[in-house]
Amino acid sequence: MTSRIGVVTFPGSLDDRDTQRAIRLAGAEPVALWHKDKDLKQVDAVVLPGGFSYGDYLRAGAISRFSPVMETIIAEAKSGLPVLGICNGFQVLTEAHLLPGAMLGNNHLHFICRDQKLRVENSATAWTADFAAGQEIHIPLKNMDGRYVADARTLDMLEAEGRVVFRYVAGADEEAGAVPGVGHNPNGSLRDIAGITNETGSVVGLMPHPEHAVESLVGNGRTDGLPFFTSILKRLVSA
Amino acid sequence: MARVVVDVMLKPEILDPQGQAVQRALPRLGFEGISDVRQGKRFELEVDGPVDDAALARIHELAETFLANTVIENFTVKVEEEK
Amino acid sequence: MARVVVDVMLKPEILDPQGQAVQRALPRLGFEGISDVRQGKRFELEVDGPVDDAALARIHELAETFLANTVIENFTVKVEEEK
Amino acid sequence: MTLDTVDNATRTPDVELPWAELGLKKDEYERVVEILGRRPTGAELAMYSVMWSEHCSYKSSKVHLRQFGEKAPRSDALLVGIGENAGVVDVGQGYAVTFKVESHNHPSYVEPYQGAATGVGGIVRDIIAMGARPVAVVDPLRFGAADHPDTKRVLPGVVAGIGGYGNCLGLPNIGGEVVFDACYQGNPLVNAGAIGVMRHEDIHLAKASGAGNKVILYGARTGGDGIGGASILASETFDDAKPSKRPAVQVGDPFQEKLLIECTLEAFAEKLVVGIQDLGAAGLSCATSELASNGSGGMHVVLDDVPLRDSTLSPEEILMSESQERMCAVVEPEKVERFLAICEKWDVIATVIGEVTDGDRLEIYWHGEKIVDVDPRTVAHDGPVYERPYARPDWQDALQADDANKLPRPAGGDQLRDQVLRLVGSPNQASKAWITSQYDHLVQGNTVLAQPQDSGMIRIDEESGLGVALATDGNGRYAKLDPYHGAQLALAEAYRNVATTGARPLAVSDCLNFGSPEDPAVMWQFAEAVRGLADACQELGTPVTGGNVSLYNQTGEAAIHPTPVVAVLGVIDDVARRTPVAFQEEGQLLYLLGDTREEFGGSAWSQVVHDHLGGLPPQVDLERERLLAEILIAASRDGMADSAHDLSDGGLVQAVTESALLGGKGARLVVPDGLDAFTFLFSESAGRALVAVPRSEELRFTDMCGARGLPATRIGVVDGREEDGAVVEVQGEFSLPLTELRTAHETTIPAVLA
Ligand SMILES: Nc1ncnc2c1ncn2[C@@H]1O[C@H](COP(=O)(O)OP(=O)(O)O)[C@@H](O)[C@H]1O
Ligand SMILES: [Mg+2]
Repeated sequence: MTSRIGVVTFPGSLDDRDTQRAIRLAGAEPVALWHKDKDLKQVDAVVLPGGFSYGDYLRAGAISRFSPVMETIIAEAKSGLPVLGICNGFQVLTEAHLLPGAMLGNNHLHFICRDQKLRVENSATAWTADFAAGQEIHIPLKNMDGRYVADARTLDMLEAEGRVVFRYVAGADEEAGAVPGVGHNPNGSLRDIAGITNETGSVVGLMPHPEHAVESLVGNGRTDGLPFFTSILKRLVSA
Repeated sequence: MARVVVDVMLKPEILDPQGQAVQRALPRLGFEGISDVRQGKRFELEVDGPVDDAALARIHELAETFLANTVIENFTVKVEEEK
Repeated sequence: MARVVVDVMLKPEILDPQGQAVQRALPRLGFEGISDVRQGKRFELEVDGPVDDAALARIHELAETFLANTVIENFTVKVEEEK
Repeated sequence: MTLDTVDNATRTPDVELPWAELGLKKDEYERVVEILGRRPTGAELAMYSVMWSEHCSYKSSKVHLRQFGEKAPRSDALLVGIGENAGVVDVGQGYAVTFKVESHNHPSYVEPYQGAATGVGGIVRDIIAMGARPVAVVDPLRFGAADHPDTKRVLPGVVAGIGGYGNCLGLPNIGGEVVFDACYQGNPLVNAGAIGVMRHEDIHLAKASGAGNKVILYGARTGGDGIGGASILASETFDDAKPSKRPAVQVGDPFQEKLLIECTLEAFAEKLVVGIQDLGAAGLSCATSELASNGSGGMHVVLDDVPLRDSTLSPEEILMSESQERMCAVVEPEKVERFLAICEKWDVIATVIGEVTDGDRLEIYWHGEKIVDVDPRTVAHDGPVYERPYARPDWQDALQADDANKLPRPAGGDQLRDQVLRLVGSPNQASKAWITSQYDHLVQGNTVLAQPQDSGMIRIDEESGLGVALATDGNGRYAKLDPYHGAQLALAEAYRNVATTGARPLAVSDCLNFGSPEDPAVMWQFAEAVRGLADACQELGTPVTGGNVSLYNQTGEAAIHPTPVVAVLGVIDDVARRTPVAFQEEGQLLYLLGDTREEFGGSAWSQVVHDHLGGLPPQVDLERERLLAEILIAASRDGMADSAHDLSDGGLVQAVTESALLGGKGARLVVPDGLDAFTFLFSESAGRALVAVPRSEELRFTDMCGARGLPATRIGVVDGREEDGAVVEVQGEFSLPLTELRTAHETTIPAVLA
């Protein structure tokens, strides 16, 4: 029996089905989790998918964070349950204080959808072991509130502990000016941070969408996102 | 230097999805007894020079033409006490 | 019924691109003399029952845990005069 | 305040009602009295006045639109035709697709963000009302001149609104248009289209059948949105104390709509729904009267049960409210509980507000009294029909005589080079990435092609690779010069765009944006455009499945260019075979398909270089379009073309520039015998496409074109990579580095809007 990876559907989640597909393509079994259920159906790991849960009203992730399912996830994550938060999921994780810092509106004030180049800074987390440290990958990015902020002390701590997992780097796309006026950092995130992890590397959040980089025909036409899901699968199988 | 605050709120008859979402979340957080929530915008303007009637009139105009869309929003202009 | 207003503003050290965008647009609209603009949120809560200290304390807690994210935002709670 | 009940109306025949303020003409009001055999109640008047408005009754356009049915080509693909919320087309393997385009022009001028956002919301509800899961949206847009200050207000708001709503719903935006022209100043056009997919057996229609079945209103609470007219009834005639100013613009709640989609689809999946209708313009008036009149029985509605956002609303206002994000379903009594449970699961408010009855009357009650008692058909379908006078305007001849082919042309390579840069950098021809990057085109994980491809393409079956393609086009400049052929050119272009990506065009939807129908010249443009479109659809074998008419797009005497926007839906058996726009590999041979003539009337060149509009638009040859499409589809299916791009406004040089920039590869071109460089580059002759053919496929490709009789001219080769300094070169004329073309093409829109 393969590993079971839960994907939470909040009201307004959008990329839940796509995330389930990515999990399937990686060889694991996706399990749908419902925001009103505290029960995690014995999954081995959880993905909080992208979307606009509760319409991003108040602040992105601020309302979902109080859902019944999050109560269990917060407790379990503290005792080691691997959790990946993608985009809105990352926002939920910061609102839930499972990851430090906060997400704010993009500095250019627009929604942005583009192919984004990232550098993998930490390949030792539960979700990035199949990458090589320093590897550069292309993952689609699409969000309104992607600006990662934290105070300088927190940022220094994240850097010192190697907890910055992904950074935005310059790629052909923005050099070519596809989104004019927006440089390699697509949202004004401090220190070009695209994703971070908790102390143990079990909880990871990032703004770009690996589930939209798993097939050559759709998404960004690459498979740079698959290692997220194969990484966790290997970890779970060997555990 | 003085601070002028412009509050912009959706008109009462206009749907406020954000305020509604907040209100609907309250019981789950254990907050009862709040019968309505409206969410609007607050602009804090730092004004050089004195905030006399002329300055206020201009800020009023700014609010009316730019900070608010009076088709759907109301606004108020207030001078904040110096700190 | 009384109205309690919660104002939520980004902390001063946090970049406020919305406020900046407003400020940058001002000269184009013919407005000079405004040296800074910050944009935040205003929540109007209609409270059933009396707004006593206990009620205010609860709303303060609501603001702290929910209406504002204190990692990035400051807030104030005010009771508005009855109209 | 006395309630204006049916009894009251019968007792007080002489009470004056404000029918004129509600937009009814005297004879229309008299018709209502005649139909009812008494004066209407206030509530009845509210219903008739909104349902008989131009917007809902198509009273000026109806007589012309009939041609779409009369001339409809026989098509086995058409499962549901005109008249429903949206048409439905069979795309094979048991799948059906529904699609439609609608306008939200005026609200988007008043409140750009909300106007555009609610436009997307409305069209998406039309799609779910057919039983389909929405899978993509498109947004054909028109704005005033790019450098006009008001464009800076309207455009960013409209784009943010379309993105804000569509992104939040999780619908990929896969195409659209952005056109700037001074004629749209004050009258921007915000059209929005959507596509939905379902299984054949899941098609749902807007009808209420089966006496005893319950009518359930679900979604947002009803507020005082968009009921300016009805408040007259409420305040001036019946109750002066009420707030008389109600908003004309609605605020959308995309989150609520997302829940509405999910809970509706879940109810469909469990087969809980007999009939369904979205609430759009005219709100409950429309939903109840249409459901009832399309079904077999009557309907009994208790208005008190409608959940309100504003408790001061009068019954007239409730009937007219255009509050967004609401739907109305007809459900068998034993399934009501389950239906309500699904709504509850999704936190959607749902209320039984009435039931289907045996009779044939629509009866509406308020506080226990009957306030509406009508034959629903008279409300929904028997609205007035106008034969508005129309006449070819006296300026049309002069306009056509002002021949663009006679404009001064560039002399020599340097001037050509300069005009190429001006053209590809002009607002209409420049890259729209600043706009389209604000739209999520990836969500749902099935987007095979999106902007800036010739058509958007969505995979609908992961196993088989079955997919659908959609393109929208319209050229108001062509239509102004000749509305009949202009409409046909819009169809031809969308048809060509679909075929260029490898999909087979199947069906058409349209959004007809015109000035005031009370102006005979505008009415003539409208009549001609409809005739042209209907004739062309007949010839191409692509039925019109539905559409939308937007009139009164004018300020004072000045109407917009007649702007028929045409959407063509296509199907492709395996999306892996799609053909993209971008040049793929160096060394591939560039073929120009079709005939190039000296055709500059309405062209981008005439606009950009001479600020000129005159002459005749390009010739229409639908037989040729069909042949071209067949060749493009075959080339895609059989792997003979690695990239392809249709030629439209801007001509060949525009197409080459886009393919080169998207692929990051240059091109060397040779002007073919018999053409001069200028005509070669800038002509806008229709029925053409640029194709990049791998050398190994050249013979097969040219044989195919030769055998079918389609002119195919080898015009050059893909050559060089951008990072190595590739150029677009026209031999003997000029050479332009890709980087320079890119700067010209990509910096315009951000600069205009900065
Ligand atoms: N408002 C818009 N929304 C989405 N896509 C758009 C929009 N405007 C233009 N596009 C896309 O940009 C590309 C170029 O547009 P256009 O020049 O009108 O195409 P064509 O001439 O092939 O019809 C197309 O893929 C079109 O769908
Ligand atoms: Mg095209």
